[in-house]
Amino acid sequence: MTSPAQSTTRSMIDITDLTVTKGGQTICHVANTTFAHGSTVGITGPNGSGKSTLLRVLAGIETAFAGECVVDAAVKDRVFVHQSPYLFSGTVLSNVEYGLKARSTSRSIRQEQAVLWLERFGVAHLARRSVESLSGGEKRRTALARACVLQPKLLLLDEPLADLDPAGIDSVAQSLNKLDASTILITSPSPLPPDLTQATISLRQE
Amino acid sequence: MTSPAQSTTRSMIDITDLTVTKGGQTICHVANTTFAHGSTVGITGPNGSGKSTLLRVLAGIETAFAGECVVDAAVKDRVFVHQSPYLFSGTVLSNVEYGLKARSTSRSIRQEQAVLWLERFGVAHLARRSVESLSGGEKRRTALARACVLQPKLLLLDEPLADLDPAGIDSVAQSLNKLDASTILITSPSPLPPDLTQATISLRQE
Amino acid sequence: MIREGILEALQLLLRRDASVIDAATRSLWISIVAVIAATVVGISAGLLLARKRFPGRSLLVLLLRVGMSVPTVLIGLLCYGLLSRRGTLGELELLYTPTAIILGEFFLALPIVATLTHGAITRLDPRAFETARTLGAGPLQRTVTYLREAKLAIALAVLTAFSRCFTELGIAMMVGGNITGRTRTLTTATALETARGEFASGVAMSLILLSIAMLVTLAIALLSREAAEQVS
Amino acid sequence: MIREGILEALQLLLRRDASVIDAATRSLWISIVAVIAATVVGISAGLLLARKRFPGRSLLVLLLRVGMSVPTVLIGLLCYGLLSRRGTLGELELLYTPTAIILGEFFLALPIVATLTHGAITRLDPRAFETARTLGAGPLQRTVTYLREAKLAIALAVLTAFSRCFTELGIAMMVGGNITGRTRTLTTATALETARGEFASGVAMSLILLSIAMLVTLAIALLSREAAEQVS
Amino acid sequence: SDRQPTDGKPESSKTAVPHASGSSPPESVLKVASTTSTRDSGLLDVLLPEFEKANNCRIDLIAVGTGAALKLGEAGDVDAVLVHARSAEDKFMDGGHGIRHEPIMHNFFIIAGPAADPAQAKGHDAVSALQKVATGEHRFVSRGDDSGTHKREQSLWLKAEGRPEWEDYVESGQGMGPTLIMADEMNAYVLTDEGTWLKQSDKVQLVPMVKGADDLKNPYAMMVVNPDKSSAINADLANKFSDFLISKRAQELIANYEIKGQRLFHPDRLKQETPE
Ligand SMILES: Nc1ncnc2c1ncn2[C@@H]1O[C@H](COP(=O)(O)OP(=O)(O)OP(=O)(O)O)[C@@H](O)[C@H]1O
Ligand SMILES: Nc1ncnc2c1ncn2[C@@H]1O[C@H](COP(=O)(O)OP(=O)(O)OP(=O)(O)O)[C@@H](O)[C@H]1O
Ligand SMILES: [Mg+2]
Ligand SMILES: [Mg+2]
Repeated sequence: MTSPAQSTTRSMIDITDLTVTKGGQTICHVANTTFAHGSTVGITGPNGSGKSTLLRVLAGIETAFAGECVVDAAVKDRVFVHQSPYLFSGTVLSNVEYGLKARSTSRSIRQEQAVLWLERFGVAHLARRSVESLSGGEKRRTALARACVLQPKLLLLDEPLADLDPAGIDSVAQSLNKLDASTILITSPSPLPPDLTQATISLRQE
Repeated sequence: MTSPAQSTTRSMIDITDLTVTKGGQTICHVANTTFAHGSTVGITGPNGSGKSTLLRVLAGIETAFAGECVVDAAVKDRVFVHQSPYLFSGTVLSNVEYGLKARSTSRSIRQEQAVLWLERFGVAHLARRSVESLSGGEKRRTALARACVLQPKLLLLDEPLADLDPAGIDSVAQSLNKLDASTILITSPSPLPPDLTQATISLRQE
Repeated sequence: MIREGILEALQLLLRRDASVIDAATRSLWISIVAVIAATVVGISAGLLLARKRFPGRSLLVLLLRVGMSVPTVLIGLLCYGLLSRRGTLGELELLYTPTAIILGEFFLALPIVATLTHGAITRLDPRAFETARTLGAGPLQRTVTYLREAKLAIALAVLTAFSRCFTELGIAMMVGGNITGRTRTLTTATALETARGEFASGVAMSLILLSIAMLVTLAIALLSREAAEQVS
Repeated sequence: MIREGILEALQLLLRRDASVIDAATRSLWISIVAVIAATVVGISAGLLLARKRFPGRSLLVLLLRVGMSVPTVLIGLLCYGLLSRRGTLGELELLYTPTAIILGEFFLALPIVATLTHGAITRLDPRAFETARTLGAGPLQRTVTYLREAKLAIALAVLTAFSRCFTELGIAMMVGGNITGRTRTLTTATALETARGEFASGVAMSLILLSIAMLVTLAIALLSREAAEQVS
Repeated sequence: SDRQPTDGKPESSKTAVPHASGSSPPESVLKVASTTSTRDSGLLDVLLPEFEKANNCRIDLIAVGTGAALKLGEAGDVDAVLVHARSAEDKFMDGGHGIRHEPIMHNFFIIAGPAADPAQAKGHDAVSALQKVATGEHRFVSRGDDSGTHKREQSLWLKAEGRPEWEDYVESGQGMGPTLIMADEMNAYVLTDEGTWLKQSDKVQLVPMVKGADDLKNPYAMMVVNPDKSSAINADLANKFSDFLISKRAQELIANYEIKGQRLFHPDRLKQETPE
């Protein structure tokens, strides 16, 4: 990841001919694309078109790729939410506090923030529950709250709407609106609700 | 599960005031409901309304419930697909053959059938791939093929469309059409495509 | 001492010292037989305790865990009590035979395999059990599935048990008797050399034991990998 | 013999036999210190080998696995060579002290903890690592997270190592010396009683050892459960 | 400790008559329990093959602690016992566990100690040497395992009017080999049997202090286990083995057995030739 050409009006993400190859096959290809700071962009494409792979590259998790990919945020300022989120064993609250702990937020603020975001996603009543007993949608909401509470510069959400009910989708839209400073990428195999994103790019099966 | 009242024109599923309680809370409640043989029924309801729980009761996995629930199929004739499917380590093909092996299907028929259903779900080209490297949608398709290939009397699909692209949703619709003899229940947190189901029941958050 | 030990080990191996090869072979097959038996019983027990609910289950789990702390001297003593001519099984005349050592090592390995297998199966994703059941797998197919899903942990359990048996001394001494050419193993030979003050020879014996252990470790790693590919 | 052993064990415990309590206490604290040290080093090694990629990593994993097969007599011999008056560390005058036993048992426990921890961490869901990283957890928080996610397996690793140390004989004999009142442990006491032909007393000593092991097993089970709740 | 009269039917052996047809006749087996120091002397490696060959049999030698060896005999798990602990042997015979008790040979215990001899024990007899060690509270390593050697140490202390308690009196609870090593590491005095001493003397820095005195005599004996204990006891062969051990041939082998150029045992049944 080299430094971008024009540093004054640079974009959050600058992709030049990004290609990821696994097992001899190109599994993700993105031609020249930029994502502006603060934008919320949808990434659609059929199953297996490389959406998750793209997000993993942008998150800094997947590092084996060809082409260029410049991200204007340190890896620690990017947060990625898995397509099928992984919750640490413990309570819902402890999960949402996890990243805040890493950022040495004080205990009281941590809890306050965590509960606030759990409320926004409609699962504050589950704060003390052990994650094992959550329903699919409740797990998703917890994972989203755990990411959003960090208000990262770059938020990478892999199919966040997959198992949410309409109210949940609404809560995502409203929550993301609160993250003015963040650039947000949202994948989906089917078209996203138009009010959620400002733009959408499409991946094609290679 | 007692034997049904009218054995001649009995329905596949007869539910009388089914209630599941966990941690002191009712997590799933269904008043008197019947599902006819051969019908495909949608079950919708918000996150946490008990959709998965209902399917688990019907599958015979969850056995702690109050009320009555009569299913006109042995437990071994009911197949349940998790909301987040679990694939056994190995190849896609070995997963789809799994249930056929359990039914002592001959090797050649097993493979033929498995490939056929993988084709129907559009993932026949992945047959030899190890499941770890699949994308979310590819995993889902594999799990659905693994269940459908058994052509069970009762097929319980927990949010099967969650991470499928439009083509994938189409393949589900067409595949389920091939299962004439099966009664199929499909959950979803949001309304299902109308051509997929003949009827829909709604659960409410308790 | 170490350098001398290595040299002596090499010498013994190069000139194919008959008594060393005899002890090494015996050590190996005794442990393998004991561990195979313990693996069969221990994996079954571990699976059962992880999957079936019955009264007294957690007590059994606890007992098996404590069972890992049964010293070999005690197993040796108890087996002696059993196999002695005054004991219950005295008539079988098994005392001071390799069979007696196998019996003792079986009891040594059993709680290790059972406890670690139980742990491995318990840690599996509960959906694995539900999926196997809903797809109609019978007891055998289910068992194979669970073992495959936990194969690394179970291979480690078997390896741990093997290491324990292959290096144990108390049982081999007590019920084997360390009889030259009959029940002498690499560890009793090591102990013998050590007691005689022949430290370099003791080190040599142990090094030979270690090189065999290395081969077995590799074999278990390969076997568990292959088993994974075959059953699928 | 068993019945007599149980009776004698009870008698020894009831009249709080000084030499038995002395040996039991020593056995316990020696193993605990050794296992704690091995746990710290072994868990770190296991984590490192599971998470970091560097040349020679798989060789190290293999060596640690083989390390589980180092017989206690060999560890005893090597430690003796090190601590003997003529050895490298002879000046420390550690031979025939509890410290010497701790040193030996540390090497006995280390490969067990490291191998089983490595296995446990390797088996974790890869998303666990990715999630911890993407949420910005530093090395310490990540470590705590991974250990918590693998806590049952790691508790079993520690228990296995403890059982091994608590019941081992070769090291305690060789570098401890089984000196009355100074380095005698429950296992060396068992061995002594056995050599004297006092089989029932041997059984009694082992039974006392076992009852302590039972308490430790329970303690580890509780601790690992509590640790899980605290760190969260 | 008297000899029972059962020892006199050496000809009735089933082992002497191998099965006619079988290619490998079933070997008859003699199980002998001995003390570890006896085994470690290496003498049995010379004696046993000789007997095995002559009688077409096999001897399983089980070397354990003195107490354990006697217990194995009491339990009937072995056919013969070879130990050096006179009082324990008497008890064994009095208890009816043995039918025959044959003194075979003897050698001597040695009191060894650091070359500097801080207790100035050298040149004294065993009892006063021990007294000097005790009064000076010098380091002494005792086996403390009720073995023949330990029992002898205790009887010496009795003659020395009891053993005072002192800090540096260490009980190893181990066999002779490890105990000798421990004494060497600790620069301590120790009572050892001659066999172990000769085997290991070049590895230790200790030197002999008291040697060859009468109260350090170390007699070895063979006992045949009472066959009433179990039908599986091979008393015939055990008797034959006893006969062999006191035979001229075996006694000569014993007399000529050397470690590092030194004779180790004095046969008891070769009167005219026994030196001393
Ligand atoms: N190691 C691998 N070898 C071969 N193909 C791989 C490997 N890893 C991933 N793939 C393939 O890469 C493709 C892209 O995967 P990715 O997870 O990015 O898809 P996706 O767009 O997120 O799909 P979905 O909508 O199903 O989540 C998939 O077809 C997957 O099978
Ligand atoms: N052990 C438990 N204790 C308390 N509540 C529980 C327990 N197990 C499950 N629940 C709750 O039961 C409710 C129903 O769960 P279920 O998984 O059936 O919901 P669902 O309708 O499938 O939701 P989703 O659309 O999110 O998948 C959830 O709110 C869940 O948190
Ligand atoms: Mg994806
Ligand atoms: Mg659900």
